[in-house]
Amino acid sequence: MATLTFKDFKSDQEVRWCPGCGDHAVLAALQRALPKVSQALGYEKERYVVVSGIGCSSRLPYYMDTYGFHSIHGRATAVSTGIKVANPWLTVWQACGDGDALAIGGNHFIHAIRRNIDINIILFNNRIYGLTKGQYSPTSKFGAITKTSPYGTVEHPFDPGSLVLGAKGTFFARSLDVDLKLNEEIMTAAALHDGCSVMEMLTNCVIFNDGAHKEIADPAVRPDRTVVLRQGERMIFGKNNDKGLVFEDNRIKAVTIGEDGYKEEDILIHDAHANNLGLQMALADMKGPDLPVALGVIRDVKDITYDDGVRDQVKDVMRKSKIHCVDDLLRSGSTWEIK
Amino acid sequence: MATLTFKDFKSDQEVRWCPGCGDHAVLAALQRALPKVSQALGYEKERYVVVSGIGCSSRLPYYMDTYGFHSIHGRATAVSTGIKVANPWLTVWQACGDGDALAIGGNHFIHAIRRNIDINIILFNNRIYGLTKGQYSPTSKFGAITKTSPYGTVEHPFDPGSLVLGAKGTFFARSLDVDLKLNEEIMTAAALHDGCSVMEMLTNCVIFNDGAHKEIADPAVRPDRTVVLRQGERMIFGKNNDKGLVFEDNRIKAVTIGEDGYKEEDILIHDAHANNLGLQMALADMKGPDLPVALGVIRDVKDITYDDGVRDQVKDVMRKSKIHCVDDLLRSGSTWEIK
Amino acid sequence: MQHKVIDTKDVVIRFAGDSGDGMQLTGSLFANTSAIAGNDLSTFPDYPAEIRAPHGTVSGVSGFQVHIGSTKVNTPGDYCDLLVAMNPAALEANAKWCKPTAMILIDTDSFTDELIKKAGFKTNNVFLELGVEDRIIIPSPITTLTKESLKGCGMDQKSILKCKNMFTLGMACFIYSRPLEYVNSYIEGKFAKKHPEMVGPNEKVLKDGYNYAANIQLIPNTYMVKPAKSLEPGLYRNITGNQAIAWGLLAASEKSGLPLFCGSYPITPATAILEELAIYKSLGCKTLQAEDEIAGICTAIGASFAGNLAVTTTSGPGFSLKSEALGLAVMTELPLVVVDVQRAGPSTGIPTKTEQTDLLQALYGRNGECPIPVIAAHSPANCFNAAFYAAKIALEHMTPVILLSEGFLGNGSEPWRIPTMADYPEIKPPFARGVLKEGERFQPFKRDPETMVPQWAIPGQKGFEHRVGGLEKNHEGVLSSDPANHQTMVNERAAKVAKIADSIPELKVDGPDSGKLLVVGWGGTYGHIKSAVDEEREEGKNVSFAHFDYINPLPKNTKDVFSKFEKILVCELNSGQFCAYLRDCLPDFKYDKCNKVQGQPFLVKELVEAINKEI
Amino acid sequence: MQHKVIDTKDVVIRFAGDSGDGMQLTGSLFANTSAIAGNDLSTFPDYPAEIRAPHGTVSGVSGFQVHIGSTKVNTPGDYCDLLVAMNPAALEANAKWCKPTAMILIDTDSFTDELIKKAGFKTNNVFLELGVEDRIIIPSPITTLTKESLKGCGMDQKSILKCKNMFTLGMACFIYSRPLEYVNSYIEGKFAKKHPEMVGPNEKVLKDGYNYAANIQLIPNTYMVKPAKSLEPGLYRNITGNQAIAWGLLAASEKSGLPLFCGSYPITPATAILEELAIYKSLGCKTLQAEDEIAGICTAIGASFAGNLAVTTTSGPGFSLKSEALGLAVMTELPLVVVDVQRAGPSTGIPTKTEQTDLLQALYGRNGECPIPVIAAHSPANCFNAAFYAAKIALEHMTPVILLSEGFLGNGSEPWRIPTMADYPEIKPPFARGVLKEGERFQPFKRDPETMVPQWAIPGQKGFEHRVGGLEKNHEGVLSSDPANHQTMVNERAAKVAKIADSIPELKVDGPDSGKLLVVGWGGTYGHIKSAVDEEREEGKNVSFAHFDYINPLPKNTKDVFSKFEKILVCELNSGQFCAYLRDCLPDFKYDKCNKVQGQPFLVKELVEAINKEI
Ligand SMILES: Cc1ncc(C[n+]2csc(CCOP(=O)(O)OP(=O)(O)O)c2C)c(N)n1
Ligand SMILES: Cc1ncc(C[n+]2csc(CCOP(=O)(O)OP(=O)(O)O)c2C)c(N)n1
Ligand code: SF4
Ligand code: SF4
Ligand SMILES: [Mg+2]
Ligand SMILES: [Mg+2]
Repeated sequence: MATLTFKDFKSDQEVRWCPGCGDHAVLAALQRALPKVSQALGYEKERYVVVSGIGCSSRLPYYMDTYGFHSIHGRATAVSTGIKVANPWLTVWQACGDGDALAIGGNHFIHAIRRNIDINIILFNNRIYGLTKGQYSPTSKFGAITKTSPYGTVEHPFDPGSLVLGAKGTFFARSLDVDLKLNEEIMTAAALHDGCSVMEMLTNCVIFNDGAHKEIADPAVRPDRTVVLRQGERMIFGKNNDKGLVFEDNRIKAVTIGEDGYKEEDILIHDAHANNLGLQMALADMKGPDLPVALGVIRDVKDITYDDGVRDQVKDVMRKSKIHCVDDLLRSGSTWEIK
Repeated sequence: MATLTFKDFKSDQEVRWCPGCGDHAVLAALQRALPKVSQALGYEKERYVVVSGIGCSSRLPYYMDTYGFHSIHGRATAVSTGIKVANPWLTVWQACGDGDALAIGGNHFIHAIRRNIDINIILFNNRIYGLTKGQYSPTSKFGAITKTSPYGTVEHPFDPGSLVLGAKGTFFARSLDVDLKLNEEIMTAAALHDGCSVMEMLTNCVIFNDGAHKEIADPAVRPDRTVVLRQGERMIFGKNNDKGLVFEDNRIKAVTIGEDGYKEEDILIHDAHANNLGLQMALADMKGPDLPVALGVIRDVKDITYDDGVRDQVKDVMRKSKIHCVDDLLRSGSTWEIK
Repeated sequence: MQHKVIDTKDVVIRFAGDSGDGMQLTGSLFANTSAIAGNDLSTFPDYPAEIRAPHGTVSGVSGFQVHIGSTKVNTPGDYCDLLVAMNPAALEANAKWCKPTAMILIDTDSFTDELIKKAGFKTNNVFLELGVEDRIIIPSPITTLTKESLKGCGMDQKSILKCKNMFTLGMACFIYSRPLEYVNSYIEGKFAKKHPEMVGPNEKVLKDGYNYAANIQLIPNTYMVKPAKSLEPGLYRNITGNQAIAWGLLAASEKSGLPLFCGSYPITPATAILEELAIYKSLGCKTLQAEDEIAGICTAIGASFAGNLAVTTTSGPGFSLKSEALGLAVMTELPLVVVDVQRAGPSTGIPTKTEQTDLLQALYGRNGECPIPVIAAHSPANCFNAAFYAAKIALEHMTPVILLSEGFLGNGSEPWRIPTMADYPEIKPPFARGVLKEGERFQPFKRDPETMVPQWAIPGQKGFEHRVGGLEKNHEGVLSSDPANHQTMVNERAAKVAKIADSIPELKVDGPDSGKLLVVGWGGTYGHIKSAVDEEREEGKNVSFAHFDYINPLPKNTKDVFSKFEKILVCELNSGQFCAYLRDCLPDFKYDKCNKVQGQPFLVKELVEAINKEI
Repeated sequence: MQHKVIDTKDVVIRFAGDSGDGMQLTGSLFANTSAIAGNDLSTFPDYPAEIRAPHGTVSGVSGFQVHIGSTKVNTPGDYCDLLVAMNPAALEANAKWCKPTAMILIDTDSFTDELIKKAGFKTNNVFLELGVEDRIIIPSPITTLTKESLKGCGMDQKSILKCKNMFTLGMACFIYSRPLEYVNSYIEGKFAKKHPEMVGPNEKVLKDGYNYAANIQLIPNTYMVKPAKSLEPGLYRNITGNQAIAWGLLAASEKSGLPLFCGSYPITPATAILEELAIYKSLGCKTLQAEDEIAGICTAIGASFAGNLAVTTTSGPGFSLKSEALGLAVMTELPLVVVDVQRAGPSTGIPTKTEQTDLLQALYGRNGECPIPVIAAHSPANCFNAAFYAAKIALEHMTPVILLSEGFLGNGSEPWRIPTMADYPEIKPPFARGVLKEGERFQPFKRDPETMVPQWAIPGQKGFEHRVGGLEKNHEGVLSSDPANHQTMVNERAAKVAKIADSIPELKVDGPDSGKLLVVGWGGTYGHIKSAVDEEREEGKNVSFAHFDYINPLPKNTKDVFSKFEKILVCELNSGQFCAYLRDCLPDFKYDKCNKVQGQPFLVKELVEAINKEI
């Protein structure tokens, strides 16, 4: 098998996102991650299928030189599910926006997670409807002023991480559009995860929601307001790497190492592989001003996947059943002869 | 206002559930709770609207002598949302099955929770599709053998509690169909809660899933396999009231008071009113063999409701705007005269 | 008393009781017994939406009608020769279906004052109140007799009472001279492994019912319906429409070599198709019980893209939900079979009742110019072929196909001569083959100039990477909002569907191919219309009959056929939907209509009246 | 040079540039300026789906056409008198819309080799390549001049470049003798508060553009379109169709005394209705941006049950998703307005382009017999009345009503004489009133025998507790699967809709009310057909025109009108959907068709040709 490079995943179609849109960086990370994944798992290019819904972010399949399916708004996850279950040999990547996946597509999203279908979902969360020109989305902040909320929204946003964990997701990671390195890392981990992997990419929409994530994305504050979780490592963050997370009074708390008697050993060690929904929920749910936003792979646990389950059951029944062709079937059970 | 009794809430329609169906008990609890709620909050009967989707459980509105809306499969939550937002003075109760609310209706369900619409959702979880005669539902146990899974399901069930918390629900309670007293208690708490209240009722379907919850519902094992959480009380359970829950190693653990050095003071005190998603998630997620299933009100926190938010915003804009009637509107902005 | 055994051409029996009385089973067993005895037959289960509706209420009555005959049987029959009424409510709900010569068999034990009142009777003289006092009444204390029969057999009271239906079945078998072997073998099949102790008692109570009927003096005659000579020799089985659809799809999967994928959400009366397919994993079939109907069709579209024979099955409201995704299937030009087992609407309507009211939705219920072939099954057994050919068209013409069935067909059954798969044609999808030249790109919407069908390149095929989707594209698969391209693609998608007419059978005329009146039907009304037209022709009337299995496109010779008749009468179980479609497709003819929207099949009688009005 | 000012009846100007070039704004400002100057006008924005499509590409070109006239203006015009092309791609995409006498104004600075190539030109002689070398070309270095104009004004380069469109607008204002006041006042309104420093530069660059045009020698003539005398005196405003729908609904809310509730999900091109309504909370309007279209309609149905004037707005694919819930609205007989702003389909299709392809879906796209009134708006301003009367019918006849608009109407605008609400009729829903007698129960489906309309009892009303739902019920509101009841309810629901014909206006004929040819249209093609028929009549042809605002039910006199013509030609932007409907409703006539499915409005020219073929 020839080694694939990022060029192999670039299609001949012109990329039509606005200059400065956060989606460009995510596409680049994907085009860089897939050759590595292919190398690691021995996948040929024709094995990839990239699926999407409708939205700016959902244009992604056109830019990937793979089999692609630009479906309808909200239904990408259902289409992906069908592809993967029909042919588990294919490797399915999905691009969808916060509106696409969490508004109209919310149900398919949580059901794919529940079933643990082995697909890789990149959730482009720019907290706005881009393609339809700037209405609020289910992740827009409370009070957001948008075209459909001229006086501010009065609804609480979803936190995709909590929702994924609430649906018993086996893999959830979060990152910023611009962090190419972390994104490649996350995408690779997602590809290696056997089950439904959700990657929330916090993207910027320069046109309709510029600075969507600036409270944490701004390089000046990023080290203090985010913590990158890595398997087996302590949850340490901060410009000076002197802050950390501990669990006290049934909650997570941010502390400064060296202050109030906290030592490095007190800091929690991240275990994405542990099936600890309570703690992982607490981590996914962290936000300012008291707590940093968690980035990286927050949860990555093993569990049976639906697509394998279906395939194995089919194999099993095939072995056990006496009906091996339609003629058998037609003659099975109660029949009678007329002469 | 005349005092209402449970008879006032009984309609003249014959109840058409199977004899022995768990839904009967839930109906009875509701008919008993509403007079109390009415008393406490000064509600007249005509203020109640009972909404449902489609399913055996969704027949409930016919049996309540209130305004009722038996909508379509999965859409009850959207209909309720419309009713409540259109007229927040009405008090909306909703009945829906595990299929209705969590399969086809999953999206409306999580969005109503997210928006924190002040409606009271009774989720009849019998882990099966009753009305369509016995197919598995999103809460059917892994491996369940049903009409559509003759060889057992290969998909993980939702845990409605986790899902509600994942959507940042402000109120979640769980109970068994037969526990009339606890159910009345929960329903009253839900009515008093300003926001979206989800009550999961673990119901039995004698026809298609008899013993749906027998591992915990069976009176012989119930005390040991369930813990009833009550605000401000310690999480103690067991036939002899000697077991309790503690938080250790970032997880909840069940211990026996008096063994391994555990004292009553070590046992967690339940605080449904605290906004502690991590811990409440851990509680909602408890299951055997190691942990008891939590019953009672698991989470009950205050937050702005969508319906109030909308109403207040309308009032606010009305006060501030210069446009008070359509004639004003038509003449606002840029106009010109033709003579 | 020595009963006179009267030979008769056909009889109709209607079993009716509480939802819990087991009438569906009783009816099926009687039907199967008759089938094995060589009769032709047709069944019609008619049950309420409630699982166990309250005991003794009219709304809770569950019925099962079976029509057996020694000649071709086309319908379950308008009126019955024997009504079995297990309680007053069953009598009240069904007495109107009794022929003037009918027998009425009741369980007198259930005709208590309380239950008589509950059924809505004003007096205790129920027969008089219903105006059926002149029928042959066979009052039998079935409950008491069943209890007696099973006394001391070790069964508990509840289980004993459940055997009432077996006693009744025994009686019916006596009246119609049916042997008990088949029912006995059913009992053995059901209980032998898990509850061997149940075999004896069940067989006993059946036999006791038979003997009781033989001994009482209330049954004036017994009847014999001889084997149907019209049935071709061969191996037969009884089959319901839903089962036949499932099997037809499995057959298409085998003939195309593509695994079957069914993404569906349960809904009455279509659920049984999904349930049936869920069993046949051994044929490589995958069923996905989706979270809703939209996911049902979208997973199927995904599976189709991935190269499976993809199917989604549903009924009325669920079909509505698939509207948007149907458009996606049209745009992506992927094969897909969408089965709609129609039920009484609108909205939730009357879920367990039959209707043909989804036709215009099937034809037009999508945004944009969005043509989809529509095929309708005409009898339970015909569902097999209808499903097979729906799949064949979908796969060979790269298009979604809508297959319309009806509750009446889905739940109803008839004997079916088992075919051999070798007699069915191969299915050959237009797979993209070969290797592309250096720099050449696969063009997903380049068409075969004859059929207008594009090629199918399935993910995994090296070098054929391409994108499909819901946006308008050009032949190369590149997005295009060019006005001329859009018109071209709209026209080509329409032409692709229209050209299917080249590969479907011509419309056949039953009766003279020209004349005064052509009666036109489609779908599940076939048997009733056929019976009515036959009846009329026997009376010497100048009537012919043309039944449409293929609706979009219409058979090529439709215009020819129509042009040879003075009048055309379109009969359907809706307010005139096929007629509206014909008026658009063939506006040169004048169409009269005969319609019924009652959640019930036509009565042959009603059709005869309608025909008589025309001529 | 002293320019000759030529008086002209009407001119068409087409502004085209990159999505980021601000052509939509430029066009609107020019239109408003002309409106205030007293012209009649019609606009047609034509933009791509991408937000900021790649710079310089043909697919990224955004256009805005405006037609101004001194007499009645019915359409945005087929071809233009002035094409403004901000770059080669804009020229390439739009040159075909130039009249033989047209001027073409280009920004020469953007005609670089690179951009010329990017636009797909093979040579640098772009005009020759396009075959428009004989037009009057006005090459102007707009970018350079804009930069010069704003040098030293303190703005950054990016902001300066954004002002190119103001320079261009200034030029256009000169060419068509438009005063700059309106644009200046717009600039002040926009910037005065937040960015007062921007007012001066913007006004300057506008003026500089105007002066530049006055000074160069390239513009042979300037033009003057006098105020339209045909415009009735009164207060006017410019209004888009989407805005007019929102306002019409607010008007109905006021006239009915019921709060407006809009449950919608954003979708192009309908979103602006939701956005517009979201602003007018001061009129008591509530908007709920739902999680999807199904929730949009279901929340609206809930709001209707709760006593609001309930509305849901959408476009094609979203409309498909509402199919099932529409059935619920029909069954519960609750008032509801469903607005579908049609766009090019099927599926996602071409979202920003216009079409009339959802008509049959609106009429038939639901399971069961499920009749819903359908109304269509025929011009941007007419959307106000269409929405008002849709709501009136919904509320007074207790039914969902589908209001069809089109992208062309929704985004397009025209001057509108502002009405006074006092001139509009009250809206009187059939509220259940009074007190019930002891033991009496409210009957939710008891009907007014005249209109077949049931009463509306809103939760909160003491004693009127009742249940509605999707299952079939009898008049009392009790579930019923009785066949006769079902037929009755099906018939009554149909009759209720049919009887709306008693309260809608009769069909009007434009032109002689009998003759050779009647041209028939519906919806947004009004202006184009009207222009074509006018043109033909001016040429002495025997042609009349009848336009349908009310589609289901049809106006009562439709048959009468049709019967007086020899031929009927149905023109629509689909493959013949209204024609199909007419063939069913009025099968006695022969209909010819003129259709176009290109995501674009008709050209008057195309219609004239079609008419000529008929006569
Ligand atoms: C059924 C349907 N409803 C609505 C739309 C309109 N629509 C297209 S994309 C979109 C939302 C886009 O937001 P998001 O999913 O967050 O993607 P983004 O553009 O921000 O990347 C909407 C509402 C549609 N295309 N189809
Ligand atoms: C659109 C639509 N899809 C499917 C159905 C069929 N259906 C009715 S109820 C039901 C599920 C019932 O299960 P659940 O919601 O758990 O309620 P239960 O009967 O168990 O109380 C289904 C699939 C329907 N009525 N409408
Ligand atoms: S509108 Fe926003 S999300 Fe869409 S392409 Fe532009 S920047 Fe990206
Ligand atoms: S089928 Fe099950 S859920 Fe439905 S009424 Fe009977 S027992 Fe209850
Ligand atoms: Mg977004
Ligand atoms: Mg259930």
